[in-house]
Amino acid sequence: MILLNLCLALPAAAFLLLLLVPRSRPGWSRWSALAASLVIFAVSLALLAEFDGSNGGFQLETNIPWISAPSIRYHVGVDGMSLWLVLLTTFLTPVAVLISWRHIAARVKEFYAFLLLLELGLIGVFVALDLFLFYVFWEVSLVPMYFLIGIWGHERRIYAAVKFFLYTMAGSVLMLAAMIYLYNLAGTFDYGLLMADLVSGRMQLGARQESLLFLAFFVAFAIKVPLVPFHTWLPDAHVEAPTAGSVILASVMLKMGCYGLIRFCLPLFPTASRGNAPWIVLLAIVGIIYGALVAMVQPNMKKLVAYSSVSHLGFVVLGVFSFTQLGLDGAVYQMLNHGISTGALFMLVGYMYERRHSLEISAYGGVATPAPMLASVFMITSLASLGLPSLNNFVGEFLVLQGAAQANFTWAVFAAIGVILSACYLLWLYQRTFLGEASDEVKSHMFDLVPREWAATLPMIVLMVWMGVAAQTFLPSIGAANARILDRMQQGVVMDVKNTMPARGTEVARAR
Amino acid sequence: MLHLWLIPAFPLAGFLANGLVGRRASKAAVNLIAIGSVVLSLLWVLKTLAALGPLEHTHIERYFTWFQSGDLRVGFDLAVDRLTAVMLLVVTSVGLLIHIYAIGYMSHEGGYYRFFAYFNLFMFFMLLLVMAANFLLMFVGWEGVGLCSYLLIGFYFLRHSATTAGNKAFIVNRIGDYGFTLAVFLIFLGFGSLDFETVFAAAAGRPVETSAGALTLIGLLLLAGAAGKSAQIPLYVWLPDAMEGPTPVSALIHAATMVTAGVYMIARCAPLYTRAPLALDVVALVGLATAVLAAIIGLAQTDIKKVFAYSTVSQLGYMFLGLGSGAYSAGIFHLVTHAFFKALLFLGAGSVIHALSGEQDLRRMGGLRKHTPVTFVTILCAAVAIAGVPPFSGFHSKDAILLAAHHHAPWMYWAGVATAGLTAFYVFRAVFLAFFGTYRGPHHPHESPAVMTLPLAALALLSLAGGYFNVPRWLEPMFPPAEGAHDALLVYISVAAAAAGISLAWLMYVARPGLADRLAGRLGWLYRLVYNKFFVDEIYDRALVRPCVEGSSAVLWRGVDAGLIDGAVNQVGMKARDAGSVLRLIQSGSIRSYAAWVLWGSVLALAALVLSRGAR
Amino acid sequence: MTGVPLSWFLILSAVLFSLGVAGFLIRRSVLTVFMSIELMLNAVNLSFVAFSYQLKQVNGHLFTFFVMVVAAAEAALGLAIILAVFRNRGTLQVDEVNSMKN
Amino acid sequence: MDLVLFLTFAIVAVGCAVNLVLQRHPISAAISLIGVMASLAVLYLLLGAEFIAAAQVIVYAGAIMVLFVFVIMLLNAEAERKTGRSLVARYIGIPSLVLFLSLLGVLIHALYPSAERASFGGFTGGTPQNVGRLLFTRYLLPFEATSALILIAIVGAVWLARKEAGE
Repeated sequence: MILLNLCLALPAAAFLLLLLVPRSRPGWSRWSALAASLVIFAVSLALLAEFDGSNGGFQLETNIPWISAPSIRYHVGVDGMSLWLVLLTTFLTPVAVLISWRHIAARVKEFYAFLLLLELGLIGVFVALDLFLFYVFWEVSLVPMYFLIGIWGHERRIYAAVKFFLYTMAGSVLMLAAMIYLYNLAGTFDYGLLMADLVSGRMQLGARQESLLFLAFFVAFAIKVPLVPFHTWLPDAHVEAPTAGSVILASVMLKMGCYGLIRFCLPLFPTASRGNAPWIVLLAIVGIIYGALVAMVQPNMKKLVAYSSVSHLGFVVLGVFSFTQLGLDGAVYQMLNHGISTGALFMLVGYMYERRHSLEISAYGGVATPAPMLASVFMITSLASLGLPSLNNFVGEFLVLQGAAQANFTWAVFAAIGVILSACYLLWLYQRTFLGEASDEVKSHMFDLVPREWAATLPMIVLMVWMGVAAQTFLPSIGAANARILDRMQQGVVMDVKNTMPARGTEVARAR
Repeated sequence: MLHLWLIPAFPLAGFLANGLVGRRASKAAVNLIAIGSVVLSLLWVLKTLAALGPLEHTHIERYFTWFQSGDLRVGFDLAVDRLTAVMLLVVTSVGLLIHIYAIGYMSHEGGYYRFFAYFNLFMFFMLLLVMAANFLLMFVGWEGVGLCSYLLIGFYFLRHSATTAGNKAFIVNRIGDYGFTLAVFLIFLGFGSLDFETVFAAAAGRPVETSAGALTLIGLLLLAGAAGKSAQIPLYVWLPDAMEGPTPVSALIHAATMVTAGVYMIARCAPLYTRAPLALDVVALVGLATAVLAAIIGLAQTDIKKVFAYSTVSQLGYMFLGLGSGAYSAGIFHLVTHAFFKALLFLGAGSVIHALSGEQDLRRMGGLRKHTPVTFVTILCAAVAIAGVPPFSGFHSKDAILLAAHHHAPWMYWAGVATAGLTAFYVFRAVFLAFFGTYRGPHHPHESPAVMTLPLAALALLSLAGGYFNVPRWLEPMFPPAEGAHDALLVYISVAAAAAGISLAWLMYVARPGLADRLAGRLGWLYRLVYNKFFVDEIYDRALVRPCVEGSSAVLWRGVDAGLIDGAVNQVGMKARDAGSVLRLIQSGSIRSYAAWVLWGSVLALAALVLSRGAR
Repeated sequence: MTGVPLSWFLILSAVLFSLGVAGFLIRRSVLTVFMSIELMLNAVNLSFVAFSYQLKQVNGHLFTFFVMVVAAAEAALGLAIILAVFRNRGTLQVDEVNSMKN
Repeated sequence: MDLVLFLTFAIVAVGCAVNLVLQRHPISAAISLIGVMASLAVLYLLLGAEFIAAAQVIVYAGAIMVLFVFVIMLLNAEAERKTGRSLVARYIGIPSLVLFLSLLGVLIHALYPSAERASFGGFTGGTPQNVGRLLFTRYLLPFEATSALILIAIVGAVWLARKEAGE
């Protein structure tokens, strides 16, 4: 219990501490950021020891009042899904610190401070069990990312940062409105109480009401995921962001949307989720294929990887809206997988940028000759990303597709095309950047991985293999959490049947 | 526990050792690790099989759960039955020979350790493929060997054609795997499990499907996977290009083992196919069509490896024909003998290429009989084996397939016989062009070292005598024995076809050397059509690849993404900015006017207060 | 009929406040504008004290006290800013300090 | 007596305030402001706010205004020039101001139609004891917070006003 609060308190403390480090000593900022993020990671690992994986409910909860009127509580806790997302965040933050070591030369202290603030926001999003608290963390995570892109980005960073910010805000405003609406109905922002009210039937939503609320939440999350056609902020943000920003953005921030879908959309609005599933699945499948096709023709490496994210996250949404145990498990696992493998891809592209100062594929070619280790690592990462069995993505993709096939075999038929296309764009990228004869520019600029880069890369590679082979480390607790959500979906259906009986009051306001 | 896991684990360890430290190790150390791991693997296979004896029942060992979700549990489970035993022996023994051969062949190449690391990795995945006890673990091996194929085809990564061929192989295989995965989904939907044991036991309880049903669909989708891996129509196009890899790769992966994975897989799924005769018919048809088409293309190729590549495609078609005719054991039998003689053909070709410092064009060879006698003799052994000359290995297995085909549908037998004739012709064409006549190239041919010729000799022995491993009888408990009497006449006809093919080749390339060119000139467009492989690659390129790439670029990316969606978003942004520039006039930057606005706002608030009081 | 109607204090407070606002609007010197703000604060303080009298509670005095403290801090900072601005821009005219514009 | 006192000092305060608004030169404005503050101190006394009246004189009229005058002298501020005009300030601000005042008047009259009358000695709670007791009990936290605020303000002011290294 204390540990989870520490996971929130430590990044905040580290953020404040970093502000005190003198600006003239960038080295101090780097080392203290690294030390802090490693400590946070260690603390979050300790969560594992206290966590009971067989229990699908929330654990390690803290629930104390924050603001009395309106009733907002500091209510945090983790279940089998959010636990891993917290760990993903804490794992990637030291990695992000390491890969920015040389890349970020200006305003070093501020950069790392923002990075730790970002970590705070992200962890907060995954552990918040009060809708308002969730919203606060959601916005907290937005601001540092805005600055990371806007200050340390490339040429068109302002455009990208503003686009990112506005897109996300557009969605989250709707979400806030829906939250407040829910508060007016239920008199609480607390997730657990809301669920209890919905399950017990104390609070009932009319079909239209539920549908609108669902959409408000859904749009916020769909933009964050991002689901086609809300995705165009992503390539710009990625291309302009500094490497660490891209890594965190792809690996963790996009998961906020997926997480929201599973945590809020499904259990709070089961009927509307089912009702809207057909077109959402359609969008997801379109996203899978569309993202892959567009990725295939990108001349810019980061854009390519960004569009591949669109494709990969289509799988996640597909899995979520298949409403099957396999699909949901696969979706959550795919969230983690994508965090590792796409994060690693962005990291490696970042390494290449640091050497050659270009993101254009045409500036490379033959990199394997001067940098064989970089080439090998890139190969493994690409293979993980394209879903080679025995590496991580395969398990997630397989479960998602199998779940989709259980729901509707046609979905799997179309979605699986993405697996073919992912091989096309990644191998083609690899061929054009790493293989062939190296030009003189490439030879003179490119050099192999240095120890610091190894330190950031090796854990990712180990995880890719581990998650691909020993998926059972992760899946049981994820499955337990998802089983609860599916139970809730079933109850939703049962209640649906009840609702067809003589109508009762649709709104039960309750003062608290 | 017999520790089956050790069999694939040895090569994996070899891969890790060579891959991690091989760069700094000496060649001898690399050799020791690479060859040693395969030797250990072979020894463990022998020990295991000796321990298991007659293998009346499948021996399964379950190690750990790979992943589990809902009611789907996929375990890391290995199994050995009679079919697997055959495959294990072939893979490890032929694999070992080719490993040894590669020491000599690759001795002058850069990236020596890398080559052997990939080779060991391949052995690992291939062994995993044949020992897997469920569909998904098999798929691990399945994709893994594809990966190694990709890596080894693109081994000379400085050559654009090699890397492109690698990509093509991987992507075409992926298209096949698409079918495989869909089949796996259907199997889980239908049977609730992915374990071979459970699925096949459940399938055995089902009626034979007379019209297209779930099993037929599964069968067809699995066939798609097999067609990708085993280079069948329409997915065969990657295999000829795969010859860009070093020759030992072509021998091991693209002739003896990996490409036969499709055959193995269909034989493994025999319980499903037996109940889906429609799917089985399609298997036979695809196999036959591939056999004929590839044999025809093989007639006109001038690159020695390409000839053998098309020959491989054609022979794989034969195996599919055997499977499709219901004679699974005949298909596997041919798989075994083919592994021997085709590996030998490729290794022999490699020896020739090695002798000529990289020359692969048949038109610049000739008369090598005198310069490379060992190679010549061994290749000749392989040629008579593949041509189906009795009593050598190819004769036995091909015979079994043709008999089954005749029982299945007589016209298939006749097409098969014609293909046998073509096979004999193009193989001997290659042999005659390379080894007879006078030398037409600029190099100084020399015989290969013993490390290369010894494996050749061993394989030659196997090619000649391999037909006496009675694989069909060994497999009888698993597969119902092929029906139909052993009709001597049918055998004579196929032997005659082979003899005709050989004689024709002798006539055209040795007795009357000008005849072939004149014939080609006479048949102009037909020759060009065949020479250019029926333009299949070009058609795929125009019809599939380019529309996909260019459509994505022009329509999806620039049109929909940048134009439509981003355009709309930016329009919204522009409109907001326009609105903002009107409102901006208020933001004059003058504090005093701000103060005035604040005042105005408080006046409004006060007025509201006053009015609301008035209203009350 | 001794004593002053409390509302008179409030009226006085309102008048002083309005005069402060007027100064803010009319005057162009940063210093005078600043002083107008102080005037407004004082006006508000007066109403605090008046309310305190009405309620017979000392709380209003405390608010006044806090306002004074804040005003003191504000004055210190504000004047420092004015100093800095003057050093950088060489002017005390409000209208000329408008680099936020555009 | 109270009424006379109130009227006298109210008139002084308003007069000084009007002067503040009308004077061009900052120094005259500052002196007028001191006048306003001093007369307000008397009114505070009238309302029984002894401590506040004292603080008004010491803190406001004493410390803050001295600071103002000091800065005026330091910068050698001159009478303001007629630079720039704010149309908004003139055409929205001034009418608003009139409206504002009248609305306030209306409100005050509506809320206090017959308010009680304040006379000297009517409320004697504003002694330093009372204020101090409350300050260190109920309002301890805000009090401490203000001390931090002042500290920050001092540091900030020093930092802002220091000479740049390059100058």
